[in-house]
Order: sequence, then C-alpha cells, then structure tokens
Amino acid sequence: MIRLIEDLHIQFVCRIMVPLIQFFALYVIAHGHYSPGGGFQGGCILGASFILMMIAYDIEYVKKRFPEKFNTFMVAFGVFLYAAIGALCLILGAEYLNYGILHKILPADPVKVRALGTLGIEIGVGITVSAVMLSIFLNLSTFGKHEKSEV
Amino acid sequence: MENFFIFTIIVIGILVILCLYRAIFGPTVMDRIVAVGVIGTKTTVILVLIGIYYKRVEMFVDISLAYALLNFIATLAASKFFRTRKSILPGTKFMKDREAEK
Amino acid sequence: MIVEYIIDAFVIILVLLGLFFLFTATVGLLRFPDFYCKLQATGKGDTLGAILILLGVILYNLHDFSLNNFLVCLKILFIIIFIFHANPVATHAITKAGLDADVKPLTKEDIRK
Amino acid sequence: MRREIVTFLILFLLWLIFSGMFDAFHLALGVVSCLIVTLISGDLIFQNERFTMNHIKEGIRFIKYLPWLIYQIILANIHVAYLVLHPKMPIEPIIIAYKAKLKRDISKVVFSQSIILTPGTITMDIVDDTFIVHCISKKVADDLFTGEMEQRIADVFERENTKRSL
Repeated sequence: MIRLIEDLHIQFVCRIMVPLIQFFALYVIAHGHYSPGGGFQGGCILGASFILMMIAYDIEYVKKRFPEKFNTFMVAFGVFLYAAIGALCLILGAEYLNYGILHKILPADPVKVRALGTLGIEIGVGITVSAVMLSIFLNLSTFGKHEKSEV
Repeated sequence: MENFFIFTIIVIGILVILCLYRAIFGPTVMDRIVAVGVIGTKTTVILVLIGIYYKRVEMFVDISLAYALLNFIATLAASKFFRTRKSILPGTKFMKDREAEK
Repeated sequence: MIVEYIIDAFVIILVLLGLFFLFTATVGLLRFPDFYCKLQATGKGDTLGAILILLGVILYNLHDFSLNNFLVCLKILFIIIFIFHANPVATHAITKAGLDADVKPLTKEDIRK
Repeated sequence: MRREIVTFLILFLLWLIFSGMFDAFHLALGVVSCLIVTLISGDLIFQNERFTMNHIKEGIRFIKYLPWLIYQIILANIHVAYLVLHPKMPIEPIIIAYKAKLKRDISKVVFSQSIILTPGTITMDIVDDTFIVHCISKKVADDLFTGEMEQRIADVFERENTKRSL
C-alpha cells in the first residue's frame, strides 16, 4: 500500500544541495569561536543533511554509504576524541580540559594551542551529534528492525 | 534608516501572526504544513534584518542560512511523512481501505 | 552625499515592494478555499517578497564598501539563491503529498456553490 | 575523477567566500573540510555524468535565460496579487496534463521549477514526460500550451544533443 515514489524534481535538487549543506556544517564547526555555532550546531546540520539524503533517495542508499557498523563506531569515536584530549591535559599535569598545557607537546605558543584544543573538542562533539542523529532517525523509521524502511 | 528597518520587522511580525492563524486552526494537516513553511521564509528575512539593525550582519547571516536549511528539510520531511501515512484526512482512500479491512 | 540618498530611496522601494508581495502571500494563505490554491499564492509571493527584501539589504550593506562587507553581501546572495531553489521544491513536495493522500482539488462548480 | 576535482574547486571557492579569513590555518582547515565533503558525497553533484565543457556552455546560456524568467515571475506575482485582492476572487482551478518533448533530467527539472514560479501554475507530478499541472484559471493554462517556455528551455539544455542526433 505504501508507495515509495522517487520524485525526479525533489531528488535532483536535493542531490545538488546535500554537498553544500555538508560543507556549511563543516564551516559552522570550524568557525565555532568567531561566529555563533560550534560542535553541536554543526553536527545537527550535518545530521540533517543525511536525513535530506534519505528523503531524496531511500534508506538503503544511505545505509550503503554509511554502514551501520561505521555509524556506531563514529558515535564512540567522537566521545573518545573529547575524552582523550581532556585526559591528555590531565596526564600533562593540568586540570581536565585545560588545553593551555598542551604547548608542552605541540610546537606553538599557548594561545594558538588553546584554539587548537577547542577545535579538537568541537570536532569530537560534532561527529558524535551527527552520528547519533543519523542512528536515531534510522531506528525510528525502521521501528528498530533495520530491515526495510517505511519512510 | 534604522527606524525603517524596525518598521519592516514589525510589519513582517504581524504577517507571521496572521499566518499563525492558519497554522493553528487550519482545517487539514496540509494547510498547517504550508503555513509553517511560509512562517519559516519570513523568519529568515527577519533574522537578516535584525542583523542589519544591530550592525552584526556577518553573524546573523549564518544563523539565517542555517534556519533556512533546517526549514527546508523540515517541510520536505513532513510532506514525505504525511504522504506515506495517509491516515490524516477522513474520507480518503487509506481510511476507506482500513474500514473495509475491519 | 546625494548618492547615498538615492541608494536609500532604492532600498526603501525594494523593501516596500517585497513587503507588498509578502502581504499578498499571507492574504492568499488566509482567503483561498483549498490548499492547492493556497500554495499558488504562497509559492510565488513568498519567494519574490523575500528575494526583494534581501536585495534591498544587499544594496544597503554596500554603503561603506570594504572586502568584509562585500563577502557578507555574497553570503546574502547565497541565501537568495537558496530560497530561489528551495521554495518551489517545498511547494512541489507538499502538492505531491496532497495528491498522494487523495485530497480532491476544488473545481469551478464547487466554488460557485 | 574529473567531477570530484570540479566539486572540490567549487566548494573551496565557496569556503573563501564564507570564511573571510585568509591566514594559513583557516585555509588549511578549508582544504581539509572540502576534502572530507568531496570524499563522502563528491559524486552527487554530477551524478552519472562526466564534467565536460558543455556544462559551462549550458551555464552561460542558463544565465541568459534568467532575465526572461524573472520577468515572468514578476508577472506571476502581479497576477496572484490581483486574484487575492479582488473582492470576488475570480478563480476557477483546473488540472491539465502537459506532454513535453524534453529528454534530459535537468531540463525537466528546470521546466518544472519554472512552471511553479510562473503565473498561476504548479507542477503536481512528473510521470515520464507528462507534467500534471494545477492551473488557477483557464487563461493561464492556454498560456502554458503555447509552449514558449519549453522551447526556451530546450534551447538552453538540449542544443548539443539534438545536433548530435541530426
């Protein structure tokens, strides 16, 4: 009863828009400390681009591009990046997430190192948020069975 | 010139409130989706104008672009959802089929 | 000095025209009988209204010309291009959803009644 | 491979516009971001096609087509404004099927987009090469059936193909 219609018009325009939306998401993540935004917002836009791809094509197409295994790995990897940078500061002798101390191992002055540390944290948050959004959407639209979608 | 932009923002705000009538009391779900899409476009414009007023356009343009993207995706997703679940409107084919099954 | 006044006048004309088209879109949304006709009003009026107002903003922003301002103007142009592509697609998606959900379009006879 | 390089160049140009900071650190971030996007969805912009010089020619011709389209859009809005503000609302909706001769996907999409933006018509569905169009009055439908818009779009996007077939 449920027809899965691939509409030419919607598909064509979404296909062109998906790379631009992903590009904008990475821009928001990278410029987190000059403009509003940062890891969470950029991750949301990145996850939304995957949802747009799912709307334009179907769920199998997206699963072929981003397998379930890889997606779950990315969820853990983002959190790992966040925790690893924090723990590195702890090992070097400062507080948790006090990036200034990282200048002991990176060849740059403390101010730049601080910006770099913030960027690493933002990237970790962004990866986790986008991967979690994708997996929530997959679970909701397949009723947790991951076989055949209804959206 | 600033006063003129404030005037524009207020007028668009009144138009948004008029659209909200359709979004709340719309007879069918489709009317509501249309109204929400229209409100989204108007909000994109309002955000840019607020940026002009506070003289921080480069910041508000990013917010406005992100809002436009998310509004577009939301409209597409809602229309696709209500296309496949046809149970929204009483008297349509889907409802008749379901009643026939019973 | 006089150039600035002329630019301001152009900005005001563009923004007022845009407001007029946004207003017609809203009135169409409130007045038309079924939702296919509502989409006729909103799909066109909203696109042109928003584009005209943003063009006015670009013109206003070019008052004091610098590289940063020019880049901001290009970004607003990008929003215009995005709205120009996204609004018709959203209109088409909603129309198709209505068609698939079996919403019967009104005909001439229904309106006369 | 060529389409990935073109995608990367387009994205990097956009990065320069968006970022507005031209120091080495931000440029390096831009290169990395554009590479990531090209890796995960680089084949989407030019799907099933190779990038050739024809794309550039089509782009130039499309820009020449735009002023006519904008003129039509303004006409459309004045038409809608007249219908909306008229106290009696003289509309008589009608659904028609329009059979087009366009072959390529892009020309069909541009035609559908143009129909939505021009006076009183909305594309409801595209089935192969038949466009189902909702018109707000009979006069508008007659305007569509003159086929001027289709001819212009065929001029823009299908010139090379017809030459090859002839």
